[in-house]
Amino acid sequence: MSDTGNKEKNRTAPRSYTELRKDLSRRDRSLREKVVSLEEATAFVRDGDSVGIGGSTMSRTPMGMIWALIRAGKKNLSCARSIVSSDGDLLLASRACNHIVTSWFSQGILWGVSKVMRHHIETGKARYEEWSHMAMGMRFRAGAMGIPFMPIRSMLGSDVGKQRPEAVEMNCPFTAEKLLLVPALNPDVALIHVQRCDAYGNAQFDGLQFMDADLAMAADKVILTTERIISNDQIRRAPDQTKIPFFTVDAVVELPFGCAPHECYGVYEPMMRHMEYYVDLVNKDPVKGMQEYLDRFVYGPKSWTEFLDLIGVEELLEAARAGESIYDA
Amino acid sequence: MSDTGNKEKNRTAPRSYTELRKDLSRRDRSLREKVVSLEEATAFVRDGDSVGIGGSTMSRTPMGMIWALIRAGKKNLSCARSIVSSDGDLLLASRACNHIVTSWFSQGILWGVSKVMRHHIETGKARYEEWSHMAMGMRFRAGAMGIPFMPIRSMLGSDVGKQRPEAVEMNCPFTAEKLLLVPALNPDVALIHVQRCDAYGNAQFDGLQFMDADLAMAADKVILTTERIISNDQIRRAPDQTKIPFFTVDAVVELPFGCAPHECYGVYEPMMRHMEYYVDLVNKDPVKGMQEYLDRFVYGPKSWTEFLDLIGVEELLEAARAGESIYDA
Amino acid sequence: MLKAQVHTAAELLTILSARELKNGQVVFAGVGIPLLAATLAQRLNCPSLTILFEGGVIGALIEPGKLPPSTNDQRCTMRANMVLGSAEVLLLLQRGYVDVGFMGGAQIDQYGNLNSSLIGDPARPKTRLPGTGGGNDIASLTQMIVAMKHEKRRFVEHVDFITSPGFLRGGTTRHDSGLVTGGMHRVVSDLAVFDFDEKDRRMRVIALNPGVTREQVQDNTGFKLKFADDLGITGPPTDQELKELRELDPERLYIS
Amino acid sequence: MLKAQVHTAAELLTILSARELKNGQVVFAGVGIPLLAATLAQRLNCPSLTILFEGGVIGALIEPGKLPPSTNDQRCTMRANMVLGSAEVLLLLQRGYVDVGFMGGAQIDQYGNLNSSLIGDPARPKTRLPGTGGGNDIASLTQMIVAMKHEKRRFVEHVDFITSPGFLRGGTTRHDSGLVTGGMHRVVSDLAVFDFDEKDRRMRVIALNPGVTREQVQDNTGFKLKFADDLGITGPPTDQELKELRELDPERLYIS
Repeated sequence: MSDTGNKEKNRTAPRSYTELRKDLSRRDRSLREKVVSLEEATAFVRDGDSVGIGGSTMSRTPMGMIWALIRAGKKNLSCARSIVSSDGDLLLASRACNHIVTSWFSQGILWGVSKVMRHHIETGKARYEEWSHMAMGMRFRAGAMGIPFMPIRSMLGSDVGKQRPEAVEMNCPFTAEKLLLVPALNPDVALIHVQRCDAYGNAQFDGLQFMDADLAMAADKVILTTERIISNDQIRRAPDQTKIPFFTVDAVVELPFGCAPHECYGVYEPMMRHMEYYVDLVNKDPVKGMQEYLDRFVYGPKSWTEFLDLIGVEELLEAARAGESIYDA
Repeated sequence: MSDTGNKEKNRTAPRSYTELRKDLSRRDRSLREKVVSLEEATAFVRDGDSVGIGGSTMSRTPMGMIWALIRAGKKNLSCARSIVSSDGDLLLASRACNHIVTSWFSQGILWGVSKVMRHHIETGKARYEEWSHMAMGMRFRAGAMGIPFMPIRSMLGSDVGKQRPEAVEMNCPFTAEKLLLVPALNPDVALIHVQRCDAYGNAQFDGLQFMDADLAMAADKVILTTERIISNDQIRRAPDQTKIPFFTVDAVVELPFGCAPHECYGVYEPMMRHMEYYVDLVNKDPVKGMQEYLDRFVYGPKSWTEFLDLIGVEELLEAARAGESIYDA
Repeated sequence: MLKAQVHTAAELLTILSARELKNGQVVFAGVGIPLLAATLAQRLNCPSLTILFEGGVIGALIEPGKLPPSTNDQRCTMRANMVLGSAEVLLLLQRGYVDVGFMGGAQIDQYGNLNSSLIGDPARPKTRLPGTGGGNDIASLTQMIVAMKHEKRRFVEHVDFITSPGFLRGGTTRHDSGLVTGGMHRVVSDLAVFDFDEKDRRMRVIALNPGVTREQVQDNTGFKLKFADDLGITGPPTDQELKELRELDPERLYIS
Repeated sequence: MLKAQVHTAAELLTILSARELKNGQVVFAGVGIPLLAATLAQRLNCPSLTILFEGGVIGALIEPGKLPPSTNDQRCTMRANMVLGSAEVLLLLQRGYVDVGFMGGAQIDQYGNLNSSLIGDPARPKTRLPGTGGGNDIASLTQMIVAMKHEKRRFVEHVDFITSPGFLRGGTTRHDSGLVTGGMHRVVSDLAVFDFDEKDRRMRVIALNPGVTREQVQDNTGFKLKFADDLGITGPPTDQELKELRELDPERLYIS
């Protein structure tokens, strides 16, 4: 156990600046096309990688990419996300991931505690590393900024803080106050879904931003999935709308409804009937119910489009109608 | 001298968190209309205040507000801005300001060194506190985030760093690397010019962002000048374009051409003929030339509009035509 | 008037917590009853109440019947004044722009500490709960109002795990740990309204809900309660409060 | 070919510095000759060169004849891939996304330190210059190319004030001070091209510009220069280089 503990603690320690710079200097940052298929994109993730996941809860979750990684048989990933929803269930149950770094993990507030999450954590099959929501953000931000930590003023005093020896208390040299230094999080790879980007990876996303811009900047590699690929000309017409610059990005996958059954701001709301069916199935029996879902909806379909077929056009259209309503105001 | 030194050093020390929170808790953060005249807005600045100035160089400079503060006879201000252009000349020459905190101070790269700046600094009439450009940004950012410092990796080794005992070197508790901690900058008041905001102070600005969002969050008070006031409904139709939330703002002034003779992104480019006239006049004789400019263009006009009259409609229109061309691409 | 008294415990909780908010405040609201109560207050007598959501929303105006499933969904942004990053909105707490943090809770102790993380050994919990979310940040950085169902197993002497800090072990322990600001301001349950003693920082009943006795509250609480000298009685929900509330949640997602 | 040789010192400087850039690189360019040289390289043989400006611009495509008066003006953003905050674009240097920092300089010393701050006592300077801007950040955090007019008063043994760090006092002093990355890569002047010795970190001539002798370079330099064993001679500006350059700056703002 202590062995694993050390290994896992090392996962959390920030890299030295020399290493961080060396790792980045090796990356090809030239302006070049990066469009690949969903299946090809899975090659950018290796077993055991730390993976940063964009969006939050049921919003802009890169579900299609997660789905593809599970199908590709990835193992022992350490997955970090601000707030984890059913994406986390799938990652744990498929054994793609054995370590979740987040502030909150359940399918959604409407459904109580995820039985799938409970099963995996309580039986020790996987580890849940808990940070406060702001601490998650500050860890990505420190990673994005190329600094080894960020000082924060929460997590002090609480047991959330006590469980995280990876963070260090300090007395401020200016004010003599107590601060908590949370270590930078520079994931091996980030998965981010956006409304639109160009073939180079210049990404623009609308509405809720979550931590995605910092995550992209912090990661060693970025895989973008996107509702649609637009021309570089379109990007250059409104450069102040670009949130992720191309040189952080390694792969671009065009994937309509790429967050299904979660939502993509302004494009579709969550597919709530599918979500309710899912939660009901897996929480009734977090092992068999989950396996049934994986077999039928993850391993079963030949393609992402076939998975969408299983959700059904009616629910997709309904979700899209609701999603677009954000612009009715 | 050491007395002043201490006083000025104290200006730079970050406030304790208890003080910072107390100062903020006193502010009225309710949703309320804040529209005042340019003259009324000057009441929000007291002699001796530290003043954060938005924009950079000749871009989105809150020139109208600076002009009004000089006319109101403000004294001993400590002015902090990422990069200072002719706004700094005016502030020093009028004796409104005796302390400039910035990374670069001259009228513009085209015109060499500002003789006005040289005159005031070299004769000891005012002090130039130099930080690197990134350090300026990180000081505002720490202030915006409610933390006492930000770690950075520049300014080490150089004389810029050696001249700033207000910053503290530290060995990183995670990586044992050397870092520089730059102190938070929470100005008493920020002056920011935007393309549009509502009567509550919800501000949206296009194009170059500079450090304005952080500056607004860091300051104890914010005075917004704006090309035009739009309805709150318009703000609420595109809330993801809002960059400054209303509760940071204390006064809103509608002031078309409020950056003249500098530029406002997408609205007008700098009025270069006026700038060239200005630079020529003041650098020829940084005392008398400057006084002539102040008398004629700052103290002389009855109103901001009368100042614009002195620039002349032809140059205003030309600048506006050029400014809008950013959207021709 | 008689009609008004026919209400659920959740409705009472929502209405009483709404009353704790003041016009002009900036409130950071969790999903469920806090979101509902803040929106209710906004529609009743706090038109300039500003509601923040963890997903990255300032000045939300929730539409009746369109309650969002979480504070991270697009429905939270409808007609907001600003949509921003989730780290950014949490940083507003740290900077000090927020007057009140407003959360629900599953388990609270005599010092106002909340547990939403786990029961048992943290390394291998007996029951793993969802976790802090922004709860720890909100509770660490601002004055808190907590709305809770009153049950003995929820009001415990010591929580298994302090997810969101109240006054920790009472007295000055919160301040000593580096949390120099904020703290538990009010707890609202379906039985009573509570504050915390200024010295020892233990929970104290300041008002009983209509028809509730001291004994009832104590019997349903897992630790010895203090009662304020000037113990009050909360006014029952008014017709208008109930009408507005039911319009907000016509599907009774949170109020049944 | 003869025509090509009629050029100004500034034109030579721009063309030679442009040649130091490689296709696919990310270059952080200052205003004036760096901006011009980076744009020239982009139009000649580095179509996928990405230019960053301090004002907050990624992937600028400067239009011929529309040179911006600073890197903080809207003209810098025309047809860019991204416009972002100025702190953000500087942080790209710190994170490591930038291959080359490209600046002009007023005064440089044998270790590649640049002064743009002041001459005399820092507390009461004899001559106060504009200051670092992003210069200190760029020089601290990435590999540098500096383009300078070659004069004895500009190439000095020790600068009065180190604004933008080169190798500080030589040897490992840069690394020891905490600057573990970056450093001076090339200096391009109108007389020669320089690198820095790998051991003692002193400036070294690696190529003489066409028609320039060793003695000329040494005579115009305020410290003893090293010369590379395999000292080269830079190729003269080509017709195409001059043609493209003159199209970019038809008003000859920077090249006269």
